[in-house]
Amino acid sequence: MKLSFTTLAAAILAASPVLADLVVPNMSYRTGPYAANGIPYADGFNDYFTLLNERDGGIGGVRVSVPECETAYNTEKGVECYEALRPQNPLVLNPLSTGITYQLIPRVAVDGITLYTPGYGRTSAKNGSVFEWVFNAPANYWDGASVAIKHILDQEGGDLSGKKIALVYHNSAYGKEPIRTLEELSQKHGFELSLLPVDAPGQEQKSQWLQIRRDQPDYVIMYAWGVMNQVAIQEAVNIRFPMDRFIGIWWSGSENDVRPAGAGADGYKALTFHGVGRDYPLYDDMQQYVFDAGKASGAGDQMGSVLYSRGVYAAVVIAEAIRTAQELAGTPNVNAAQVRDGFEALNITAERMAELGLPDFGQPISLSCENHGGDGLVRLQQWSAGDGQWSLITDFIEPDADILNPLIEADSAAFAQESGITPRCN
Amino acid sequence: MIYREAGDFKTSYRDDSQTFPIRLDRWGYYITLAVAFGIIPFVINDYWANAVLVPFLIYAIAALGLNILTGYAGQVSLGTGGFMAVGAYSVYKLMTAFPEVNIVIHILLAGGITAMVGVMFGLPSLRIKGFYLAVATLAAQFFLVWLFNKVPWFYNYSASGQINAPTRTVLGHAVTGPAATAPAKYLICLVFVFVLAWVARNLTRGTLGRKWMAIRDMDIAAEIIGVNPLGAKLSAFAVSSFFIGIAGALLFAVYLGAAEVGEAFGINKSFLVLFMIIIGGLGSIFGSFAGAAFLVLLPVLLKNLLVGGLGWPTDLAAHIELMIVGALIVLFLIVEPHGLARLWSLAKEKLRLWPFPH
Amino acid sequence: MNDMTSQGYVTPDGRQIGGTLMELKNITLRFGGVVAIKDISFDIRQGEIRAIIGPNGAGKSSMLNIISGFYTPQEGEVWFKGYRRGPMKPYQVARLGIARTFQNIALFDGMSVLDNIMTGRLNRMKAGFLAQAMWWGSAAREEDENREAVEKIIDFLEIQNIRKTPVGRLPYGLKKRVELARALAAEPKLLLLDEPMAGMNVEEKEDMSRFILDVNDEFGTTICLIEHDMGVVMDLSDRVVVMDYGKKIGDGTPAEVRSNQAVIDAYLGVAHD
Amino acid sequence: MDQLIFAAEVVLNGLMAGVMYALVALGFVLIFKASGVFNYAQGVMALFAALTLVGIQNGQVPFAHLINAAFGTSLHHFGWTVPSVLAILLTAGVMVLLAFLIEKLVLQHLVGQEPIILFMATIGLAYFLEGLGDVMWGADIKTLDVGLPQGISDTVEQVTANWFGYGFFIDRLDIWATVIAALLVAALVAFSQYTKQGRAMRAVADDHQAALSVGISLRFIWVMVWSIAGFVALVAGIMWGTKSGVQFSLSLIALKALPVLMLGGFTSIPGAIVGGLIIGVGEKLFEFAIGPMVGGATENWFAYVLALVFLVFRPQGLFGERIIERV
Repeated sequence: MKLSFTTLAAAILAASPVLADLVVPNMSYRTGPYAANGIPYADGFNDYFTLLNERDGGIGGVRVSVPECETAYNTEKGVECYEALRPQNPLVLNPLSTGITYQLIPRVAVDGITLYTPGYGRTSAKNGSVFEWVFNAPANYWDGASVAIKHILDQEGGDLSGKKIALVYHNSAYGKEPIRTLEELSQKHGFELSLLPVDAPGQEQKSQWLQIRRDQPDYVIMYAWGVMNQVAIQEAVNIRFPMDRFIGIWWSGSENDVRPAGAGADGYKALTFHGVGRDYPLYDDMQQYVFDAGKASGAGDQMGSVLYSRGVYAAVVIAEAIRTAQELAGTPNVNAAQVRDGFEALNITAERMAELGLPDFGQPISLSCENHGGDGLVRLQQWSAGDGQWSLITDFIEPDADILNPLIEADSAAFAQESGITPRCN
Repeated sequence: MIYREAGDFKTSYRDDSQTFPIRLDRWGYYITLAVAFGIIPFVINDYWANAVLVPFLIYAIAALGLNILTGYAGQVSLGTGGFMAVGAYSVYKLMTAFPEVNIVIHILLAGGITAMVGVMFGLPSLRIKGFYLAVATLAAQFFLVWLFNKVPWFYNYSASGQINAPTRTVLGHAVTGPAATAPAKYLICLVFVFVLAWVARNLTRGTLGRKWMAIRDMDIAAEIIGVNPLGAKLSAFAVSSFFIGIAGALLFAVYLGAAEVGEAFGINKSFLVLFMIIIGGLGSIFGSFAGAAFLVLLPVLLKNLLVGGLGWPTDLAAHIELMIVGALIVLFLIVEPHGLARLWSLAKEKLRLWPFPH
Repeated sequence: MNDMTSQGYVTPDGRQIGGTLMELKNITLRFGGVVAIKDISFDIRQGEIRAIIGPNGAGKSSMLNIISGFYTPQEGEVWFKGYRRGPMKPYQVARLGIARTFQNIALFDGMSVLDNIMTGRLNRMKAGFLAQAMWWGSAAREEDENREAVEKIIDFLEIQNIRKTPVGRLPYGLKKRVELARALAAEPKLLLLDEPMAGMNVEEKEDMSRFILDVNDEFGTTICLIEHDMGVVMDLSDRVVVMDYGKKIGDGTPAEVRSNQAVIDAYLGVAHD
Repeated sequence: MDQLIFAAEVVLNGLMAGVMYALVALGFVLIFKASGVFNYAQGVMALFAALTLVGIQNGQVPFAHLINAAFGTSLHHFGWTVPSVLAILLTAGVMVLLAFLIEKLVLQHLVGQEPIILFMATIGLAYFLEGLGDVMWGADIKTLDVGLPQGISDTVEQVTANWFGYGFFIDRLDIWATVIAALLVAALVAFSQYTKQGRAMRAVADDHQAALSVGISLRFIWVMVWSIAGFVALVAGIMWGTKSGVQFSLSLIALKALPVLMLGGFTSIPGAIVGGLIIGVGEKLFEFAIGPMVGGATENWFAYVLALVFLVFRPQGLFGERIIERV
């Protein structure tokens, strides 16, 4: 046993990429309870870097290596992956799990590795003066909650007093994220908020939906993940809840979530922070350099799906940050600390997105020492069961900063105090 | 010709009842200790500590605890995850409320709190037996997880309900928090494992252990020879929960550093630890270690072999890994149904006769 | 029975039997509507070997279970060492100094012979929890002392060579002997034996008889046994209670019982009317 | 009054949910009764059956991922689809084959071992089947459609609306599940009462030794029982899979069956059904009445606590054989 371990340890070291490569690991989950969500995301993430390598020869002439590590959405496997990846000098980590993110936040600060958690993770990491190594642009959970209410305000002609809004949420750290925000907003706008937790995995939600049917809330907002999505949408269809008054967070807005409910899911809305479909020039390149060349990740059948696009988007932002870092450092072979500086100096304009082959795909992102979370713009997409695809129905909407900023301030201050961090950026 | 007790005469009852009656075993034990305390701390790196040895040691404590309850006292429990959560949340509350007190004391107190909770949930064992009890302990599992998720006081009102372990030191070295080094984490777990395994061995060979085993083997007969079933069962729940609580505290504070109750201490954890002791060997201290090693090390080994060594896609490797672990469990059972510990002792028995088997 | 005063009596082989150790007064035990034991009284005296015999289903085992506290009779009184015993749990009864063996051996199969016998001394071991956990002071000392006592019993019953064997692997006869050893290890005031010779061959029965007599002789232990085999019982015991259908039909020395018409009828199977 | 009507609706839905729980519990009871094995793999079997069904329906190439990885091919689909009924029959065939293999490769070698060891073997089996299902058919989510209707039943809604002024919600899938479960139980009872194999099965359940001595082949019985349990798993997989898609979490429905088994006893088919109904109604009613006061999501633990409280008063379960303590 001992002997084989040593051999293996040697094998791992030998298998690590050539030092000159830019290492951006893919902490994915293609097994376990959330595999269905993890697979397309991981494929998109891989494929974008494959494209850069194939088409451009990498970033700034240096190839990107994307070692993949299976976390199964499990925090302990996440630790194992982190330790296995660390000797390879990764530049950025994107664990796609709120639990693993929380675990890594203190560690990356010590080890000097950037953590990029677009649309998930710890919301208050937006405050870069406390969370030096964590970035969560372009939008976070609280932005999502705020924009959902803004959209509802819009629908209701700007007045929510006396309206009832229910939050159906995954009974976990992730699902509980929007509660504070929504409570503040309910005070501000005078709507009545009811909370309906669903325990993981969420296979059985009859009680919650019977309650919705009895209480008849005007809108339902949902923060779900995995099988809870499909069941919730199916149950909503079953009780004939009006689908256009049912709004999911971006993790509740993939094709997987709505398809099983069939025609009934038509009109279901979800928040998103990027474009939908595959009508972007980038995807043509992707087809040419990656798919047709047989280099696609996984089964190669995910291009253009919501979670695939999100994986691509995460890869795009990381690649842009690396590019920025290369410009700042004046060398293509950047290290983790330089990439962190790259993130802080990141400025992705609308023109740059168009250049990348993704016009109007994402909002402009401009980060700074204080702001690691971007502007938090969010738009809405709606499912059309007939065409079997999502379409964008709003432009990017700004969240309610008056509500969110104090909350972020308070939460990050609590973390700073707990961990003995003195805020930077002054 | 080497491995046998011949010529190793015992002149007192104490010698006769010692833990390793055979000289070679004794040496093996001392050498293992010497390596574990004297060599590994100096050569260990982060990967070996965080991905392999620290989880192995912590799960060994949990397996020891569950083995006391299930293997020695015969009370099957599926509440391990819930009890580990009690340990973790206790240590979190203590760490944040009394930062000036030493973390070792906090961990021990967390074990004590868990022992009390364990006794409370052990009460039904007086009426309910066997598989029914196993399923009944699931009530503890689900209720405790729900409680820690629901009551904000337990997670200090943080926005998401995650708990984070702040940095705490022992003898000037950080053992929790991000600054803790690999040797420090490893050593604190090792010391706990060493002391607790020793305590477990002492308890199980003495009066209390005989009471437990008597209750396990035939509860009615045990009662008639004078064992109070209430005392024996509840003491097993208390000691077992104490161990499991410490394992939970270490898992959160030293190993993970952050935890969320449903993910880190869910029902899967209960099953995992139960599998460890069944595979390792019920009613065996060594079995607790063997089972923990099997289920912690084997997946890591397989993963490194399939992904790192053979370069397979990670998902395929993960699926095949499951199949191999499953097939190995079945295979071991067919070869030797009573767990790795029995397999080990059979091998030793063969060795005693070697090279003249007749 | 008139010659037996409460001060005791002398057996034909010259042993002095003491005063009353246990007395059962008007015991009635029912299971639901079924009466298992009906209004039975008898006593057991210090130092004697007392047998309860009767055909199958006579209620012998129930009687033994009442004495060892496993059943609580609906009516009647149990007196032990001059005190009336209230309803007690079996383990409390054991702590009074009553040990027993079982008809269908009730050993702890997962433990070695030595450990099984050591369980007989559990109630004598008082080391605190911490001492046990650390194996310090009283715990280790106590273990040695009790081990010594147990080794004497092991020698006495001639089972030295199987000391470390798991009892699950022993043959039937040896198991019976280990069970006796476990009961003896408790150094009981009163030893209850539930069909100690059931299922044994002649040789084993002789061995067991010898052990029973020796136990009574050397340790002065009062013994109450149930047995099926009339011959063995008559040879062994000082006084015999005969039960049939939950009633007492005879009580006295073997010779008296043997000549009792009701007993002869019961054993010859005369129809009840 | 409103609350009473709402409660009635909750009770009805609880009953329906209970049927679904009972369906899973049934698989456990069958195997436990006939072979004394607590089959931990029952939930994974449901997942495996559902995966296989969808795979066959859609004409997926089994082991495609493995083949592609090993040979560099890109196989995914055969390019045909199989009608539901045929696919169900084929899947049932696969489950029989699986039962045969389990008997041949695992159980046969463990005859006469203690229950804990057989239980452990099913743990290994669960690991293996989970991996196998993923390797064979992939871990992505699959939509299962065998033509069962879903959604609110208009008839029930209208009728109850006329009666109470509030239309009850009943899922048509639940109604179908109830009907199918009833048919399944009836078929099982008929099978065990009126066929030679069924009687042999009951004989084995009553007394292994005696059954063997009259010449019943234990091996055959085991294959048969595991096949039936596989079929029950398939039915459960279809019901739950239709509702939520076929994916990993399907294997977790086994957890819902455990409190049912506690209540009903591990050896009683009526126990599984009545236990399922009690748990279903109990947890839904508790969530309805008490849930809002304590923050909801009580269903997971309440089922167990209900079963626990019940067991304290009746340790052998609802229909379990009375435990008589003897010495």
